[in-house]
Amino acid sequence: MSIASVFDVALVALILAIGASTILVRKAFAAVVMFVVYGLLLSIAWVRLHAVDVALTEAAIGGGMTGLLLLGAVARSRSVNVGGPWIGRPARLATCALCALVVAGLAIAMLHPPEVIPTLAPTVMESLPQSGLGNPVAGVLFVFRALDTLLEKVVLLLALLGVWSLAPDRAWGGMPGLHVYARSDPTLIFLAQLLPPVGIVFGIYMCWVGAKDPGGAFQGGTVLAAMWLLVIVAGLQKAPAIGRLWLRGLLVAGPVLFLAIGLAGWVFADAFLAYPAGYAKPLIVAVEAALTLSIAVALGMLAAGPPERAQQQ
Amino acid sequence: MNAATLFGLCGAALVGIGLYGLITNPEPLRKILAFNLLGGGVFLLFGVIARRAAVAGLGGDPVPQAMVITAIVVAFAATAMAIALVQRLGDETGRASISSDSSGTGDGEEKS
Amino acid sequence: MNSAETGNIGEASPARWSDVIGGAVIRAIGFFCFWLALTRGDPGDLGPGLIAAAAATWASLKLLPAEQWGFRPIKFAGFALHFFHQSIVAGVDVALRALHPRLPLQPGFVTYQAQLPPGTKRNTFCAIMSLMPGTLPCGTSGDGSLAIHCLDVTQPVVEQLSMEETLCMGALGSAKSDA
Amino acid sequence: MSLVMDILTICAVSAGALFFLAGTVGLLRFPDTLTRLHALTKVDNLGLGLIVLGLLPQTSSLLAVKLVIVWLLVQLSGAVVTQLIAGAVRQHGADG
Repeated sequence: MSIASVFDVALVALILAIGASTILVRKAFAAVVMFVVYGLLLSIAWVRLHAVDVALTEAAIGGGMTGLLLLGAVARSRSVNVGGPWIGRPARLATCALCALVVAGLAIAMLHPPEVIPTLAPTVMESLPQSGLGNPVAGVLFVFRALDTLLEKVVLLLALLGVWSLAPDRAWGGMPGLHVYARSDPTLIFLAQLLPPVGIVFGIYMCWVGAKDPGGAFQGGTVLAAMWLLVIVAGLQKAPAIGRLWLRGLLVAGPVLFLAIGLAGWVFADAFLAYPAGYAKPLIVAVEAALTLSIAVALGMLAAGPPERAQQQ
Repeated sequence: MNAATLFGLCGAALVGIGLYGLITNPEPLRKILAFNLLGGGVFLLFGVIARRAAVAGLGGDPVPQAMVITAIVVAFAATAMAIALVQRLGDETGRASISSDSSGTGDGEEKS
Repeated sequence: MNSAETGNIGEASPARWSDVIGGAVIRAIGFFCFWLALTRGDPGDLGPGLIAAAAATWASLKLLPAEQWGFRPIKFAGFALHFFHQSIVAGVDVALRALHPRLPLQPGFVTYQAQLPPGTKRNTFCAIMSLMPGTLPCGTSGDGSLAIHCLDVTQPVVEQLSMEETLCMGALGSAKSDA
Repeated sequence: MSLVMDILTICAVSAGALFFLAGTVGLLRFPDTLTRLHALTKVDNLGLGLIVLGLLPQTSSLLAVKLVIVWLLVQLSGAVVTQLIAGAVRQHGADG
């Protein structure tokens, strides 16, 4: 057994142990911490599967941002955490059997891959040079399956609309809570003063490099959102009221630009979301830049949660 | 057994673990957590499929990889929405779990 | 930019206007170098690097307005060397305690009256302290003194802290006048 | 020359790994949260520093800068996070 396979076996064992403890541990807070660790371990598994783009996304969104959301939820619901009754033993055994069946089915499917493995990779590599991009995943996201990517951003905005709609009527247009994190600690302020500029450079780098190497608008936007949240949580800046025009403008800027370029494709190229020959890369970079800002704001506001206080003035 | 198959089995097991948590734990927050765990397993299966479809010069088929990136983002959006719903439910009913004795939110409101 | 204008703004702001510009330029150069390291100096990547450095400098100035740090490069280099030496001593010390069969620990709190005023400089000092041997700042007490957790309270912790603070103040150029 | 560099790399990375091991032993053996934080900050930072130092001769100069930046960022996060945790423990006790 080579060192790499020893590492893989250890990694898988660790992922399964942490995943199981996420389910079994009693305290919700501990479960969320386990989940963040699970996300980070999973991103190492993605690197081992040679999918570095996915690894970055998993670490940033799956572990980091989802973990932040869940931690906030645990902190908010701590007072009403009653811990209802678990289901009885027969039902639990039946569930176990059901889960074992599902696992067995999936495992059989994994152990017996088809004779001829279907792949679109050669087709992607054939057409990629036309777009001027170097990263095949970015090529799929912005050229071959651009509609998916556009709709994904719309889903993000819809989720944000949904979260905002759950605010009580009196708080509509007001500021998100975030008070569960609020603690005026000099150490936190120190970090919030030093780290965000570095994070900004790194976020822009992630977005820019996505065209040729692993990275992209989403990973870069997540870094920017994290920096923004850090500044807000440290109390150096207030969370913006959701009624602010600039906020809403930034939120829709990315999808609107994407949509506009897509519609222009009907005029200048031959189809919706088609790029005119020779202009694909600059257009994609422009879309990615706008999307990075929109994603950063959307993620930040999603993590901040529904508005809780009415806007002052 | 090669590395891809190993991670494939890991993904399958994670789906099972997540499904178990989703069914057995009555707390909505823990259900959301279990659902995300299950999702991580499904994504890993996609990664294995992508890895097996690798061609020369690439580590894997970029199409499933791009789909997983989209899926992670959509899962995040759904999680954010679900957490907001659970919190509103908690604010309205004063309870943070869906136990078998309460049939709906109206029921909970009367008690609290 | 004429001199009258600079004079006016200089009076209003905490630091002199030329210092602010100088500080901003130094920070911008630093952020641009960070970009160069990330992109490995590829000429095609310079354009976005300028944007990134500008954005980072703007955020940096907004979050941490230029103070009079009176940064002294030679003393700072000396302090950095001292810091490396101390962190090795710290690591070895804690590692030996961890691996020692009898686990020789005398943990406890020590109160330390810092000379540095609350603010960025004191926070920098606390961050450095948390990487130094046996000391871990745990926040501020009611009277403004620092509560410091030590692995071994029998050691002369307060004397050592005071020495470190003097060195730190020298390196960061914190004269007594702005205390 | 490259042999000297390789020996330096091997020594530094092994020493770094050893310090990580000691830090983990400390994390498991030390009696309470605050003492465990000591094991994390001091020993693991030194371990990472030694590993970075060991890798420097094996890389190009710009990659070396990247490695040093990674180490500095970990130092910063280590210093800040331990202080935050320690402050929280002092205020609310280990359960909070």
